Amino acid sequence: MAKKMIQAITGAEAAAYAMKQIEPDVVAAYPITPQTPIVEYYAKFVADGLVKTEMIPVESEHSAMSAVVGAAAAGARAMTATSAVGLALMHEIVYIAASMRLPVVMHVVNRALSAPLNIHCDHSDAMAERDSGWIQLYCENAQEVYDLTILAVRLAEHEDVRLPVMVNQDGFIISHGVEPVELLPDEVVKAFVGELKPLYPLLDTDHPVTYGSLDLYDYYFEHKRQQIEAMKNVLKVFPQVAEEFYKISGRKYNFVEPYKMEDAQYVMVALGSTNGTIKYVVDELREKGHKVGLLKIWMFRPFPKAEIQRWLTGRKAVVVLDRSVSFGAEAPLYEAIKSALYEAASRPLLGSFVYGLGGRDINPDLIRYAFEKAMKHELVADQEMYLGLRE
Amino acid sequence: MPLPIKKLAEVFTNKEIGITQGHRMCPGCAAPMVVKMVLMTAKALGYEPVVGLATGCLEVSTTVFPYTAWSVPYIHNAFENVAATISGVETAYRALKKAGKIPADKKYAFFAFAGDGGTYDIGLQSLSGALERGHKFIYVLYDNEGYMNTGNQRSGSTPPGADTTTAPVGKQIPGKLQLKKNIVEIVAGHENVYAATAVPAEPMDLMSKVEKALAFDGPAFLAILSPCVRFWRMDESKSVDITKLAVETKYWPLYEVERGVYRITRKPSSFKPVSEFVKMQGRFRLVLERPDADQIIKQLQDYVDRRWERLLALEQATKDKPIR
Amino acid sequence: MPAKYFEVRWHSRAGQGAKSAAQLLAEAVLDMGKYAQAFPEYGAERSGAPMRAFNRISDEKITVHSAVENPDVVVVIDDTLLSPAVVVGLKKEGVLIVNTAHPIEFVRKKTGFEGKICIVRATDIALEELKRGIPNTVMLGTIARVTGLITLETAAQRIREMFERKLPEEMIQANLRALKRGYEEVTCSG
Amino acid sequence: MAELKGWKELPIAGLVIEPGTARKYKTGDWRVKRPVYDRSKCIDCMMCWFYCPDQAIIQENAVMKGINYFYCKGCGVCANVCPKKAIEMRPETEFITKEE
Repeated sequence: MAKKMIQAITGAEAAAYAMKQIEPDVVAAYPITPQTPIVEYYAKFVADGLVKTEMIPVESEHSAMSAVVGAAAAGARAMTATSAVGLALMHEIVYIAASMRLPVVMHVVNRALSAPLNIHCDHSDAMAERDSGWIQLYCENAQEVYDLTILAVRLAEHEDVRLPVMVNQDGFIISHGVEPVELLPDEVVKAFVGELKPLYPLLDTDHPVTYGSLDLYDYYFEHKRQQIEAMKNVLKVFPQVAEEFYKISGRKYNFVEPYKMEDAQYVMVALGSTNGTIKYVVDELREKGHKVGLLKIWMFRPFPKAEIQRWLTGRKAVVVLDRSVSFGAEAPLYEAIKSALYEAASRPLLGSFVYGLGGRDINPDLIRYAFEKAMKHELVADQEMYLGLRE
Repeated sequence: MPLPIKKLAEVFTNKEIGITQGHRMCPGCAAPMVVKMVLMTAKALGYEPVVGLATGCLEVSTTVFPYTAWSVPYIHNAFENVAATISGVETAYRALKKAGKIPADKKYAFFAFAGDGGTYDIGLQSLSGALERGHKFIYVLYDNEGYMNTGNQRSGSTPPGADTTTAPVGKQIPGKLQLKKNIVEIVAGHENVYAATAVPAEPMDLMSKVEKALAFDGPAFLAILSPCVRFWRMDESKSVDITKLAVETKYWPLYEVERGVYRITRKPSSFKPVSEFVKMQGRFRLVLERPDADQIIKQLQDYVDRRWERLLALEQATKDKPIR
Repeated sequence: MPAKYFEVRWHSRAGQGAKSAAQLLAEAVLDMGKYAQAFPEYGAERSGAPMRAFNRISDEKITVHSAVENPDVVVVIDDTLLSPAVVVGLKKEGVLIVNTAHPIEFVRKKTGFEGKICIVRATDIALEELKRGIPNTVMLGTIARVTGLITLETAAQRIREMFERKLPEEMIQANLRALKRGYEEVTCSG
Repeated sequence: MAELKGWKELPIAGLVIEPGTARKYKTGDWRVKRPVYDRSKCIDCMMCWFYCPDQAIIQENAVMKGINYFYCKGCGVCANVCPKKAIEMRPETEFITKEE
């Protein structure tokens, strides 16, 4: 393993730095708070000649994703980044990128959707794309942003997958917060990601292909079935790629990160930066003798159902924290966890807490409160509760 | 200068044009003629065309899975983003060329084809962005003056008086009231561009503009009048003739704007009244039956007259004064 | 499909009016106090391309919204479309109705259909009566005669109501004559 | 739909990886009027070939060889652009029995 290089950087800089080392052929992006620093850093790398990437300073997120689709279909390694309403503006093409099986990697700096206008973190932007056919990874900190971006390239481009990946980081909390990040040497990253092997590139004029045909009731369904299969393959491929990444970095990734789970009876499940805060509370409660634990979700799409079942079956209670809502239905992560536990031999008591919308702070007191509700068995499976909300 | 038609026939005896038979456009549709003329010009000059298409008639009718009527690389992404998509393709080309990953000797030509809906309306932003960024691509608008793919709805290009399903000729309102957008001037306003109009009935003019577009160091735009025989409600064998009439009536003047310099490429010695163009098409039938039909036609005549005078003046004023 | 449904498949070219013809039949059936559906096929085809439309008819309320696969009747509006493909799925005891000036043997040879075939010179009749080669009203008369789904009177009433505000009286009369001739001038095998 | 391929056999993403497969698709059965070509009047100007939207004119080195009825939709553009009136449009029904 190469010698360690640790730098104090923001999540946005970690994202841009990983991109710099990956050095995609094309980056098309439009600035939007809080994603803007990623684009700014990258534009500077390009301007300074530190990367050979061609950057397309598009006029909207819609065109960002459209250009990325064009570039990736042409045979280039292409990346982009966005947030919130920018992602929502891309929505149509987000689906197209996945359905064309283009191995694009995109940073999503999570931010609340309008209205009212809000620039702070929640997961409603990414959750609105959860059925788009993209792989979704959620990062707890800047280190994970850096690592998972590099890992995402290999996952996306794997021949059994060929699907785009969204690497999510919490807006401002991670994107603008400075933390130490251990960086890998350029050549190690370059060797890890390797060269893109384009499949059916448009620029191969000797083998002309047609992208984006009209696909009616006699074939469309079959093409969707292929996408379903590719998503299933992610469950096989991800551990292999994670293992290879471990070899170069010493850092282990999986679908989920169990924290003090061995004998835990009361378990919290969450996405993103809140997991770090939960770890702090778990430590604190453990010191007081409570058997609590955390199951951090790294991969939300495809949803690692078997892993969830393995870790949660037989626990006394499971508390699911969602930083987004599904109006008129259960919150997305909770719904998925609840559904996964339907077949469990021994189902835990379940509780759903929505928190942090529009950047509302989530602190250890609130997490402790949620754990206490679980430990007092005051959870009602069909009753959504809210952390940090004024009644 | 473009090859004469007989010479083109020789060149393409055993050579792929790029669009093939077996597409499902209406009989007599002008759009496939336009595509043929554009791609033949590029190929005859040794270019390798790569084609992007906006959603529309041409798109759905040429690529019904598992069939494709394209024998050149082709991508359709969505309705409103063909310019952004082809800018991604073109940028990928530059990046990969720089990296030595594609043969250096290949001459690529990047085309974006779109109808008027995908250009004047929903695709305008994407087009403007790609023009401003200066990608080297050729945008070919096949203008059939409405959303014909979905059954004749009004677009920003539909002329006043035309009967469409979303601006129908009713008892109160005589169809579409507004004039067309001047898309060529909108494009020309991006300054570092080559923009031109053309018609299938003037193939040498059309193909020489394709040649100029290919040679132009920056984005190029061709606005080609492309009749929809079905919803213009006209004889399907007359789709070429009517575009000649469009030029002769000043309805579709032939000109080009190169970095702000205007040049009229066809100046007929005498003009026909615009009513001749209008009366050839059933889409104007209902408006022509109205008591105020003469007035509506007169307004259109005044407009095309003034626009022609203005074009002459612009040609004079911008001579040898490229804006960039 | 359950036997309680009677199903019709129309073959024509996009733009020839099979969609309207199917709708006209459905409306006439409704006038008879029965239930009916009419639905066309939507594809990428342009004017002139072969296309299909369908009817489902019943004495009871129809809840099924699936495709018609085994029609009782196939109607071919343009004889240049005749091929074995038009009779795919047509029930053996079903009927093939064709607008053609050719004899029944010609239709049988072109389609290979061994069941009942009915022919009518609908385009010629339309040209004679309406001065336009639009065969829909003639075909409606033929269908009334061959299937008994609707009576000539109901069909006539439907045509009158449909055209009343759009066409002058003499054109309505011409349409009614076309309808009647479609009823009378059909020739069937066996 | 037995002849249609299953999902494992199809290329991914709805791509058509073979160029010009539409050539297998017959559009000639759309035709209600048939262009009939008279060689004796033809001057091989290639206008019909140039304008035919369906590429249904067969030519070799700028010599007119006939009409490809597998594709011809019968629009009549060829007859209309022909300067020598060497192509005549006739009702398709005239030919329906002759091909037997």
